[in-house]
Amino acid sequence: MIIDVNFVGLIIASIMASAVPLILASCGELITERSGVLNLGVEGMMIIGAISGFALMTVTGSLIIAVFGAMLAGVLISTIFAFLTQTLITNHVATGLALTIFGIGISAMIGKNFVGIPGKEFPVLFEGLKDTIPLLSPILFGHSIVFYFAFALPFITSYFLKKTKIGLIVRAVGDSPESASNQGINVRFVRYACILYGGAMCGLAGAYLSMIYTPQWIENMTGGRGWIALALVVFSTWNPIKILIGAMIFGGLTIIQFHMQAIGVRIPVQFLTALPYIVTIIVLVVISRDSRKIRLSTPSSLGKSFHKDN
Amino acid sequence: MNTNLKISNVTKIYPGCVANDNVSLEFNSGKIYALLGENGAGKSTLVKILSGVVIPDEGKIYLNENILKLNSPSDAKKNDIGMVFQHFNLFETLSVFENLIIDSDEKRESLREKIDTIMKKYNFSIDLDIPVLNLSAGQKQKVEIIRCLIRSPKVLIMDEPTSVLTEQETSELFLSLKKFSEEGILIIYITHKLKEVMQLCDEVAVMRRGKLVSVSQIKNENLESLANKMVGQDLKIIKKKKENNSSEQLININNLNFTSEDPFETNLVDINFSVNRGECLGIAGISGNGQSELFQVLSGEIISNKNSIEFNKNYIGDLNPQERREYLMAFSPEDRLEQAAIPQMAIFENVALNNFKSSNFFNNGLINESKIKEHSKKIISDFNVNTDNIDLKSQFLSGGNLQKLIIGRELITSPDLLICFNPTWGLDVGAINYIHETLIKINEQNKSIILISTDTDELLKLSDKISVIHKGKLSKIMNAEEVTSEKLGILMGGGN
Amino acid sequence: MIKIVKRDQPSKTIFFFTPVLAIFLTLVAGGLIFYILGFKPFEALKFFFIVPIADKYGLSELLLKATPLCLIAIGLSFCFKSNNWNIGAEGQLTFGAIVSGGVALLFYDQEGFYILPLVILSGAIGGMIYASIPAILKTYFNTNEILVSLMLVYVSKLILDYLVVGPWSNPEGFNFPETRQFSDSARLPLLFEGLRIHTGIFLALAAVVISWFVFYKTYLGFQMKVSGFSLKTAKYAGYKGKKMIILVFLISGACAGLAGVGEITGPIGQLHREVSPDYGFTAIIVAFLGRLHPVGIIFASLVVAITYLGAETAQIFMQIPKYTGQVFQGMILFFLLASDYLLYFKFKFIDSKK
Amino acid sequence: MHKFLIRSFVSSLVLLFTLTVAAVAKDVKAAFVYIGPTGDHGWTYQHDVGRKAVEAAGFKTTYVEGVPESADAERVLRQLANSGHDIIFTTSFGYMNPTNKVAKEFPNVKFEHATGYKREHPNVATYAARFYEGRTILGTIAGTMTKSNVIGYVASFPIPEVIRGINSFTLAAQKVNPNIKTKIVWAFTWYDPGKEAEAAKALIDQGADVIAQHTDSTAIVQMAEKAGVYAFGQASDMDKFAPKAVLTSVENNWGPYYVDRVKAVANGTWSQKDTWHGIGDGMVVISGLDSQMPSDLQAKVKKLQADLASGKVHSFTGPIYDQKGNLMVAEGKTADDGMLAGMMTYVKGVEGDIPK
Repeated sequence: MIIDVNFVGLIIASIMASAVPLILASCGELITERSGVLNLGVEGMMIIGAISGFALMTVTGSLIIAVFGAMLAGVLISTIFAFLTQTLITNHVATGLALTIFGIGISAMIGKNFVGIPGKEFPVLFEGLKDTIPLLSPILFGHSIVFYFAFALPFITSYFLKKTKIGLIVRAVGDSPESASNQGINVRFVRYACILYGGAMCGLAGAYLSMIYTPQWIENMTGGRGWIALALVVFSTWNPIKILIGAMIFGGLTIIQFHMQAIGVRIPVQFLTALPYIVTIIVLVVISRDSRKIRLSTPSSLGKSFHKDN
Repeated sequence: MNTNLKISNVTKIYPGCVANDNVSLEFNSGKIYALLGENGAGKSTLVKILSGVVIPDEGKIYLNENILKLNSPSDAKKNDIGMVFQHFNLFETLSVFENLIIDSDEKRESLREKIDTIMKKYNFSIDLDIPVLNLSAGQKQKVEIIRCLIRSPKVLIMDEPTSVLTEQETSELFLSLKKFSEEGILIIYITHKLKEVMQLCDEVAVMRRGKLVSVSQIKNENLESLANKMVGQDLKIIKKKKENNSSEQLININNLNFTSEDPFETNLVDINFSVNRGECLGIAGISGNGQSELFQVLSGEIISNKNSIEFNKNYIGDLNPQERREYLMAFSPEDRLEQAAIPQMAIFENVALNNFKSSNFFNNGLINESKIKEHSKKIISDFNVNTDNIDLKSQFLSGGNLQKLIIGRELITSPDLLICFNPTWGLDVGAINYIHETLIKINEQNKSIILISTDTDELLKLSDKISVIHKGKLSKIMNAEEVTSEKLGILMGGGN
Repeated sequence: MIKIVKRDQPSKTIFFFTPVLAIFLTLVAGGLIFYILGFKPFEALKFFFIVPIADKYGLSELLLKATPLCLIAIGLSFCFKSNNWNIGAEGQLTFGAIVSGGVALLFYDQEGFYILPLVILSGAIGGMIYASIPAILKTYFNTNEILVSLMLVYVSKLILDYLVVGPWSNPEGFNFPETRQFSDSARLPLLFEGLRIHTGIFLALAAVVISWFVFYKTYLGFQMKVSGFSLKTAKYAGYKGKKMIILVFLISGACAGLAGVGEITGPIGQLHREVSPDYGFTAIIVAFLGRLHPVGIIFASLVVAITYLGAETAQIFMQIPKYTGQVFQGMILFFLLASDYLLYFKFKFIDSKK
Repeated sequence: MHKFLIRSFVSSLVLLFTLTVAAVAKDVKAAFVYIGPTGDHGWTYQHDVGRKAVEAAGFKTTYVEGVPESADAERVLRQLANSGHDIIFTTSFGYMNPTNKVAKEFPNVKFEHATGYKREHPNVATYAARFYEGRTILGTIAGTMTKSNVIGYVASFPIPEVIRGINSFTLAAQKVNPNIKTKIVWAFTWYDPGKEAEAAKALIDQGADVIAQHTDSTAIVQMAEKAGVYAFGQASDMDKFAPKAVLTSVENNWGPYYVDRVKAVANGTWSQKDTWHGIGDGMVVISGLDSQMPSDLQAKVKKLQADLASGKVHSFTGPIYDQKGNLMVAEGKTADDGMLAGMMTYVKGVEGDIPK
C-alpha cells in the first residue's frame, strides 16, 4: 500500500479533532484535582455543556452565546458540587457520582425538545490554506476556534501552574490545605474557583461535541468521554503536557481502529476501546509503587475534605 | 525602630473550653520573650490570634499603638508579623523557592536575590530548587524562617521550634534568633521547655489554663520557680528507687537488621542489646533515626529473623504483635491517633485492640462485648481516664486521657515487658507525671520497659540504662547514672 | 443572628433522620421540576411513587429491582465502612455475570440440579476475581482504588460486549449480539407463578443478615473495621490488615457478582450487552442512603428501586421523560450528602446585640 | 310475519354487531415500545411517524421511549399489556424474547415485533421491511456518482439484515460501475453519533467519496457534508441535515402497516403473520432525488424503483457469487426469502471478512 502524506495528515487531523473534548475536560479536571478536589462529575458536567450549547445555539442562533452559555452551564452545575464539597464538606466521590447521574438525567430532560434538530455550521479558520503544505495543512488549518484553543490549553495550563502566582497557589492548596490556610490563602475560595473552572472547561468540551464534532443533540452523547477524561488526568500524572499526548492516544484509538478495518486489519474493537482504561491502571500502578514519585506527582490532598474551624 | 506589640484583654472561647481568658501582654523589640505553658495552657491559641489564624472573641491587639485587625494570616503578614509554626506550614511537593515566594507579591528575580542575601547573611545553605520533601527538619525550619525574613518582619513568633531539632540545630537556631533580636526584631518564643527559656530569653510570660499567670524577667527566675508557675503546684519530684535489679535477662536482641525499600524509612544495622527484669532501657535519639523502625521490629509489626529476638527464653523474631502479646509483651506506639488508637471508634472498641487469649474479648470468632466493656471500665478507673462513657468515640478524649487509656490497655495484661515510644509526647505536665509514675511502678514490680523517646529529660529520669540510636545504629549501652544530657546530645548528633 | 456551630459529637438522631429528610426534599424538588415541566406535581408524584407499586405485580417488580441494589449495597457497605472506596461494583457485577453466564452456557442443553448452584457460585467468584484487582493493587502497590475500580467498570463492559458480539453469540441467533438462552436448570426459580420476583431475593436477604452478623458480632468484622480505618493500627494489633482489605473487596465483589447472576439467571435468562442499567453505581446511592447499615440498606434499596419503576410508569401514563428517574437518584444523593452537614454542625441562634 | 321477525332479528343482530365493532374500534389502544428517543431522526423517529398515523386514524396510542433491551423491557411490556392496550408494537430486535414471554401471559393482547423471527404464540406477529430493495437503488446511485471508485459503508452489527444490505448495495453498484470497491467499517453500534462520525471520517480519509450507512444517526451525513462527499439518509429523510451531501434517503414507512394492523384488531381480523414488505407495498420509500444527480441517472433510478415495486427486478438476481467465487444464486434465478433471511456471507466485490 502506498502511504500518501496527505492521508497521514488527514488521519492525524481526525485524531486531533477527536482529542479536543478530552483535552478540554481533562485540563479543566486537572486544575480541579491540582487544588485537591476529586470531581467524578466530569461526564455530568460535559453532558450539561453539550445540551446547553446546543439548546442556546438553536434558540438564540448565536454561536458565541451558545459556547459561552455552555461554559456557564458547566460552571453552574459544578457550583452544586463546589457548594456540597466545600461548604457542606461532603464526600468528593459520592458527590461527584451524584453529579454525573443528575447531569445525565437533567440534560436528557432539557434536551427532549432538541433531539433531531440539525445543528448550525460552526465556522472554521484558515480554510483557504487547506491545501498549501502537504501533511501539515490538514493538521494545521481548517479547524474551529475551539480546536485551536484546546491544543493551546495544555501549554497555557502548564505555564499557569508552573510560572504564575495563582498557579502556585492552586498547587499549594492541593499539596497542603492546612498550610495554605495558615499562610493566609483562602482554601475554600481557591477550591471553589478551581471546581468552577473545571466545570467551565467540561461545559466547553460538551459544547464542542454537540456543536462542532457531531452538530446535534442526543441523550448521553458524551458516551463515556468524561470517564476517559478522568482517566487521562491520572494517566498524565497531573501533567498538562502529557494530557495532550494521552488525549491523542485515547481519542485516536477508535479512529485508528476504523482505519485498520477499512484497510482490512481487524482487532477486536472492544480491546482497543478498553485500552485507555487498562493503560491508565498500569500508569497508576507504576507511579504508585514509588512513594516519592506518587507524592511528587499526585496532589497530596486529592479527594480529602478540608474544613477550617474558627 | 522600636516595635511595641500589645495584647489587650483577649478572650477566645471554644466549645467546652476557654482557651484565652482575658489575656493582656506587652512586648517590646530588642528582647526575646518566652511564652511558657503546658500543653493546652492557651499559648498556641494566643499566637494563632497574633498570626491571624484564629480570630478572638474579644480583645484588641495594638502594634505601635495602632489597632491591628487580624482577620486572616495575610493581615498578620501585612503588619509585619511573621510566624513559624510548630508543625511546619510548608508545601512538601513544591520546591523550596516556591514555598518561599508563595505569599509574596514581588517578582521572582528580585525575590531570589533577596533570599540569597538572607541565606548568606545568616549562613543558611539550602538548595532552593529541590522539593521541600527532601529537606531535613532543621532545613525545613530554616525555610520557614527565611519565609518570614523576606518580609523584614517586626515581630517573629516561633511556636515550639526545637521539638524536631537536634542539639546542634537548636544551638544554631538560638544563635540566629539572638542575631535577629539584635537587629531589632521582636521575638516571641513559645515553648514548654524550661531550659530553653533560661538559655535564650529575656522575659517570660507564663500561661496556665488560658490565663496569664505571670510576667517576669528571666534573671529573677530559675528552673524550679518557672516550673512551679507553669504547673501551678509544687512539682512532685519523682525519683526512681534505685534498687538492685535482678540479673535475669528478659529480652535479648541479637544481630538484628532491617532493610527497607521505602526511601523514607531508616535501615537498622546490627542491633544488639538485652534488658533484665525490672530494668528500664532508654533509647535516645533525634526523631527519624530509626526509632520508629526499631519500635516496629520489637513489636512485631515488622517481622524479622526468628532468632534475632529472644524473649523469656523463647525465640519470637518471627511472630506478629498479637502473638508476641501472648508471651506477655505490650506496646505503646508513638502515634496515638493513627496507630495506637482509632479515633473514630468507641473507647471500648479501642480497648479490644489489645487482644490476648485470656482476655476472652473474642470467643469462637464472636465479639464478647460485655467482657470488653467490663474490661474497659476497669481501665478507665484504674488509670484515671477522665470519662465514664466507654461508648464515647476516642477522638473526643484529650491526648493525655487517650494516652492513659492506651497505656492502661497495654498494662492491664500485666506484661513482663512494655515497649513504649514517646509516651508523653505532646502531653501536659499532669499527664506526663502520671505516666512517668506508672512506668516507674512497672519497674518496681520487677517488669521491664524499653523506652524509646526523643525527650532526654524523660530518659534520664526513668532509665536504668541508656543507648542512643543514630542513623539506625545503636550506641553502646551506658548506665544511666554515668550519662549526662551533654553526652547524650553528642551521641545523638552522631559524635562519639 | 444564626451561627453555625460544630457539634461536640455527631448526633445519633440526625444520623437516622437525614435520609428521611433527603427523601422528603427530593420529593419537594421533584414536584417542583414536574411543575416547571408543565405536569401536575401531585399527580406526577403519584404516578412516580405510588402507582408502580399499587398491585402485587408492581410489588414484585419493586423487589426484583431492589434485590440487586440491596445485594450490591450490602457488599459496598463492607468496603465503605472500612474506608475502601470501591466504586467499581458495576464492573464486578458485569464480570460476575460474564463468568456465571459462561458456566450457564456450558450447560445450555443440559438439565440438572447441580447447574444452578454452580452458576451462582461462579458468579460470586467472578465478582471476587474482579474486585481483587483494585484490592491487590491498593494493598501491594499503593494504588488509588477509586480510580482503578472505576476504570475496570468499562473494561468489564467491553469484555462482555466482545463476548456476546463474538465468540459467545448464539450460533442460531443470526449473529445478533446475544448468547443462547440458558437452560431452565440454570435459571433462578420464580417465587410466584406469573410474577418475576425470583429466589435471588433470598441471596440478598441472606447477605443482609450475614453482613449484620459479621460486621457487628464477629472478630473478623472487627478486624476489617480496624484495618479499614488504619492499616497501621491493624498491623500494630497484629491483624493481617492487607488481607482484611482484600477480604472486604472480595465480599463486595461477591455480592456484586451475585447481583449479576440474579439478573442474568433471573429476569434476563441469557447474556446480552445490557445486563445492568448501572445497578453498580446506583447501589452507591443506596449504600449511602441506608447509612451503610444492613436494615437501612433494605429500605434504601426499595426507595431507589421505585425511582426506576416510577420513571417508566410516569412515562407511560403521563409522558413524563423517563430521565426523571436519574434526576431523582442524583437529587436524593445530593440532598442526603447536604443534610449530613447537620450531623456535624448545628445552627445556633445568637443574640446579635451584645 | 315470521319472515319479518327473522329479518328484523337478523338486522338487529347485524346492527348490534356493527355497533359493538364500532365501540371496540373506538377503544382499541395501541402501544409502541422504542429503543431510542423519538427525535433521533432515524429508526425510532420513523416508528413514531407511524404511530402518529395510527393516531390520525382515530386510535389511541401510547409510547415508551428509551427502553433498554435489558430486564426492564419485560416490565414495560407487561405494564402496557396490563393497562388496557390491545396491540403492542415492539420496535427493536432485542425485545424479541421479552415480547414472546409477555405474549404468553396476555393471550388477548396482540404483539407485533419488528425485525425478529420468533413467533412462539398465536398472538405474536413479526414484521420487517425489505430495506435491501432501497439499498439496490442507493448502490446504483453510488456506483454512478463516485469518482474515486471507493464507496464507504458504515455498518452496525454483522447480522443478516445488515449483510443483506451491503450485498444488495454492492451488487447494484457493481452493475453500473464494475470498478468500484466497497469499504466496510463496523461501528458495532446502532446509534452513537460520535462513533459514527469517526467511522465516516475514516472512510472519507481512505478515499471514499460516497458514504452509505446502516446506523441510525445523522452524524454520518453531517460529516459527509463537512467533507464535501455524498451520502444517503438512513431511515428518514435526512436531507435537511446535509442538503449538499444527501443524494436521497431510504425511508422506513411504517404508517400504513401500523394502521392496517390496528384496524385489524378493531375488526377482529387480526391474525399472526410474518410481514416482509418492500418498495412495492410502500414500507420502503425513496425520498426525493437530489438535483446534483444527472437527469439520466434520475430517470434510471425512477425506473428501477418502479421495477422493484412491480417485482420485475429483484435485488438478488443471479448470477451471484460469494467472495470465494462460489455460486450463490444461479443465472436467471432470484434469491428466495429463506436465503435472504439467513444471509451471512458477502457477495463477490465486497472487501474484507465478516467479523465473527
